[in-house]
Amino acid sequence: MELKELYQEIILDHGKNPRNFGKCKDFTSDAKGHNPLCGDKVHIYAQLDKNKKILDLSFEGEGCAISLASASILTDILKGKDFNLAKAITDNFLNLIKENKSITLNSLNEDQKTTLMSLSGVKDFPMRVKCATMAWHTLSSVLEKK
Amino acid sequence: MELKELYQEIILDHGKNPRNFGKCKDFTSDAKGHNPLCGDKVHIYAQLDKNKKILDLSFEGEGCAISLASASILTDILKGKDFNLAKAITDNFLNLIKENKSITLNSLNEDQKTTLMSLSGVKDFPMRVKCATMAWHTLSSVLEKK
Amino acid sequence: MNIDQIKNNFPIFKKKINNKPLVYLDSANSSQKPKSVIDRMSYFYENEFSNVGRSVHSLAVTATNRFEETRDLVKKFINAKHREEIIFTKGATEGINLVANSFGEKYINEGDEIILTELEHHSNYVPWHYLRNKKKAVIKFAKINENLEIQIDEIKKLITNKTKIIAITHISNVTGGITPLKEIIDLASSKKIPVLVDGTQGAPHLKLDMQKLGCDFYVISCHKLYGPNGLGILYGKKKWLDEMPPYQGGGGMIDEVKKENITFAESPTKFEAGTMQTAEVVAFSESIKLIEKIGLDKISENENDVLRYGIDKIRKNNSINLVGDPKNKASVISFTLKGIHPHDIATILDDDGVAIRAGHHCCQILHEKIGMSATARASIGLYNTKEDIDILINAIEKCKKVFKI
Amino acid sequence: MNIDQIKNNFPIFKKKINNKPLVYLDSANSSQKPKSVIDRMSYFYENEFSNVGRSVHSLAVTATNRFEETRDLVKKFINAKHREEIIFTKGATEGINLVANSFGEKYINEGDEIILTELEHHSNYVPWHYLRNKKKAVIKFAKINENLEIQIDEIKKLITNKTKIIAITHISNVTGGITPLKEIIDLASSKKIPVLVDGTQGAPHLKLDMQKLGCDFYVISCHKLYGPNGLGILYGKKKWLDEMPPYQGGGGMIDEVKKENITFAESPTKFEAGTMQTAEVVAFSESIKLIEKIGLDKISENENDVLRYGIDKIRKNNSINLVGDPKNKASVISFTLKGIHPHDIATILDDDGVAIRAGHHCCQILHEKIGMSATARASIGLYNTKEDIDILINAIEKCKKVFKI
Ligand SMILES: Cc1ncc(COP(=O)(O)O)c(C=O)c1O
Ligand SMILES: Cc1ncc(COP(=O)(O)O)c(C=O)c1O
Repeated sequence: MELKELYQEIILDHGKNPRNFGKCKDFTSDAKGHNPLCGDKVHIYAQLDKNKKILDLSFEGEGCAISLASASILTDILKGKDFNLAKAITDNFLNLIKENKSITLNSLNEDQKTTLMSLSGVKDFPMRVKCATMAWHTLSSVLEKK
Repeated sequence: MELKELYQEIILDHGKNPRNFGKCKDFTSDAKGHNPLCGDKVHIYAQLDKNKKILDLSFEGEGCAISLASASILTDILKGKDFNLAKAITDNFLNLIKENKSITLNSLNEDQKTTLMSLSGVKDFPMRVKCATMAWHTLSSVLEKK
Repeated sequence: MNIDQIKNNFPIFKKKINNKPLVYLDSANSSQKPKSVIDRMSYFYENEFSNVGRSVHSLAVTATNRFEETRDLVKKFINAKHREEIIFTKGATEGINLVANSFGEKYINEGDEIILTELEHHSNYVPWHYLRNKKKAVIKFAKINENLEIQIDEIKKLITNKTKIIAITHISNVTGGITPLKEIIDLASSKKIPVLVDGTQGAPHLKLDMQKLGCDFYVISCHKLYGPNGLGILYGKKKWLDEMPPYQGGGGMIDEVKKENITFAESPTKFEAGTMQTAEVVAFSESIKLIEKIGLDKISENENDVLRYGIDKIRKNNSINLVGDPKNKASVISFTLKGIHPHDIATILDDDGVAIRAGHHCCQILHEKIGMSATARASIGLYNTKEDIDILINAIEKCKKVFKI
Repeated sequence: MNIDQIKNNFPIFKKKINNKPLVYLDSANSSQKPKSVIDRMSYFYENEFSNVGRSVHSLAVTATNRFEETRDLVKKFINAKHREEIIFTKGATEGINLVANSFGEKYINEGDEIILTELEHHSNYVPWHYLRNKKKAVIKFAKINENLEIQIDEIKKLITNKTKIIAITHISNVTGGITPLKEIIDLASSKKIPVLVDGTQGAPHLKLDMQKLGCDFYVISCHKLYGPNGLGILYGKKKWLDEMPPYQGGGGMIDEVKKENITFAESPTKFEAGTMQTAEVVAFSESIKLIEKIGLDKISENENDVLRYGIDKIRKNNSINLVGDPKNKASVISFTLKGIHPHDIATILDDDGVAIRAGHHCCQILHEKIGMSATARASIGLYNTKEDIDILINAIEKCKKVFKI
């Protein structure tokens, strides 16, 4: 369990300066996530078009560095993707964190992969796994609501 | 803990052939006792006169040898006594069983003392103390009701 | 299977009772605990203890994992479909209170009917009695036959379109009779009536499979399953638990708390208010492991051998009367002796180191029916042998001597 | 008093966390257990175990005696007037649920008012919320001041002739603030309003005297008092317990059970349904013995030393913000760091073996009021030293390094 694996530069950066924070304009679907045990909250907004594409994506929320960074990275990576791909990336990410499987998708560029992988340090901190996954579970609700 | 101290000849006799069993004629006061954990029951009937004397005394009930013998001995000994004496004997008996004090009353004859003392074997069987004392507690209620 | 080896796992059997080896025939009351369970609890407190689910430090992580792993073990042990169907309670009693309260609150209204049987333990009656009073509901008792068996026809007779739940024991703690559960549950399902099974006496002796059995609720007391005191399990079908309101309120079971209103977490968290008995839960995993190591089939095979041996001996003994004669039975022998009250029997047996229970066994309805205020009960656990039965019978003979009968 | 000696009684301190000695500052969540408690539980299961109050054999007698002796010990420990005023529960949460349910059932009706404070733990709010819904009662929250202190004037303001109970914490689990209980209870008594005290955080730090304090109900969690999990104590004045209906229904708490009706035993039996957590009760006697051996005055003297030392150090450290500043306080230091979320603090502290809690501590009303969704909390138990505080402060400094602040 290495602390610096958990709090990598990328995480700290996304935690302090979350991307896509706030309500995106003309959002068509949204959902909330909440971890009652610690109080972390996330609210994801998405503008979805009829061709099953995520036109815009943003979030509001409060919580630890991990949960903010996770939501920030999610919006950054999935904005502009279409549903099925977003779903596949989400599954891939959850498998990475929960089942320790490796990321297989080559739809992500190296930069995005590195960013996503920076969240994987959480694997060794079981009590923090929920912090990293909450936004992703919430995104699934957003897409299902559509 | 000697079994034969508990099941003395006198106890077995009173258990098998309880004296004063049934409702006594013209009873003026009665009370019930119940041990919900084991199901033992006793119902004591007394004919009391205005001069604070127990003219007649009887009981009904079901339970183990100890509880039947105890009720039987109680009615046998206290019938005809006046209230205060009955109360004193009851206290004496409860002190004997619960606090291991010795019987001091010389209002009882030797025979009665022996009979009463035969119940004292219960001291070494804590779970059976209630069997021996229930009738006596119930008698207190009968006398208080007057 | 070598019983002596199994018995060696239970430290209490090293103890002498009135200078005699302990013959423990009171497992239906509470079973003795194997060393692995006792040691697991100590180990937990000495090495892993922390409150569960609340903190993020290492001890809390370990404790939470151990706790939740046990939930998974229990799920497998009773073959539930979802881990969220497993709720830890204080005991079977709390489990039934939870259902009567929460299910009752939501689904039972004035005039609705609850079916119990005359064999039920007070734990499976008093909570429904509260509900009867609160909701003006009706309780109907299915009659048992002369062998003191539950009969499906008697239940069938009582079912109306107002029947909202059937609450029934798996094994009687007085007769040992095994309820024909599958048939009753199938009947009830066909009429869409949920069934709660009081499995307190069932779980220690019968292999459980919730998905096959198909009951809606099943309650267990871990202390009768060679586990710690103060712990029970409530199994409930997810579809009910999702809809039922919470029971006790407190920390850990909420979603969001405001001054005006409160929303709640999902099952099982919703039903586990306040700090749980973590050490007990963790240690219970060792009970399951022991049972699975020996095998429930082997356990019940041996118990049935001892039971049949005991029943045969008693039948041959004219002075002992068996209470109840169910065809299909497990573990329990209740009996009386003419002229000797069960309490006196228990005291005299104790003098020989034999521990049995005397009384109404929390089944007053049954005892009223059979016209006895008390019976004596010997009950068999995985550590009992035919020798125990021999000692029991000898001690019973001694009762007659003491009473000069 | 030599803390090292005391610490030696707690086996867990032999353990290393992430290769560092354990610095346990999470006792307000749950305290660690001394060896005497752990061993008492094992000894009980290995030598004395049987179900309590139900059988008449020797083991049952021993177990019942040990169980009831502990009730006497608790009575003395909190100076209750009668042993019947001591009820064993699953925890403080169950204690409050019991009172809200049973007292509420009988004495609280539509429009009646319940006074709580903004400092209450969810355990002392959710059960009253149920009652609010069930009975259409009203809950009023007494406002706390800027130091996050409960003030008697705010309570006074809320009292009307519809006030049926005041339920209030003894010590806040977030600020450590000690409630001016005596004044509040005297005020309430003068208006004949009963008071329930949530003593979960009070009992481990303050000497209790129920007769002097004069409250009507007082709840305790034994697991925060160096005792086993899954056990709590409800103290209630006899006059209430005699009148209140039972709570859970089951074995052991009845008087007579018939098909049409049920009558109940007296307190405490009436409130102890089903098989109790005997081993935990018996082992808890060792917690009391340890506390009395050291002396609660000495315990709190040392805890206060450590607390003051910690608060001073934190005040001198510009980057740490204290949460709440009650004049009269015990054991608890809640704090935040600018730019670092409490969860991250807890994780980083854990890397140095320091166990604290982060979150809303089951006090969402309070956290909403102060506009924070979470705080970090260090809480002090009888085994903590000033050295622990030094390690804590160093670890907090490390947080800033990890976050490059
Ligand atoms: C058939 C049955 N149901 C319920 C119970 C209650 O179990 P517990 O006391 O463990 O809650 C018992 C045990 O006494 C029992 O035998
Ligand atoms: C102030 C306060 N009240 C009530 C509780 C609930 O105690 P338990 O979870 O042991 O039932 C706690 C502990 O979390 C507490 O700190």
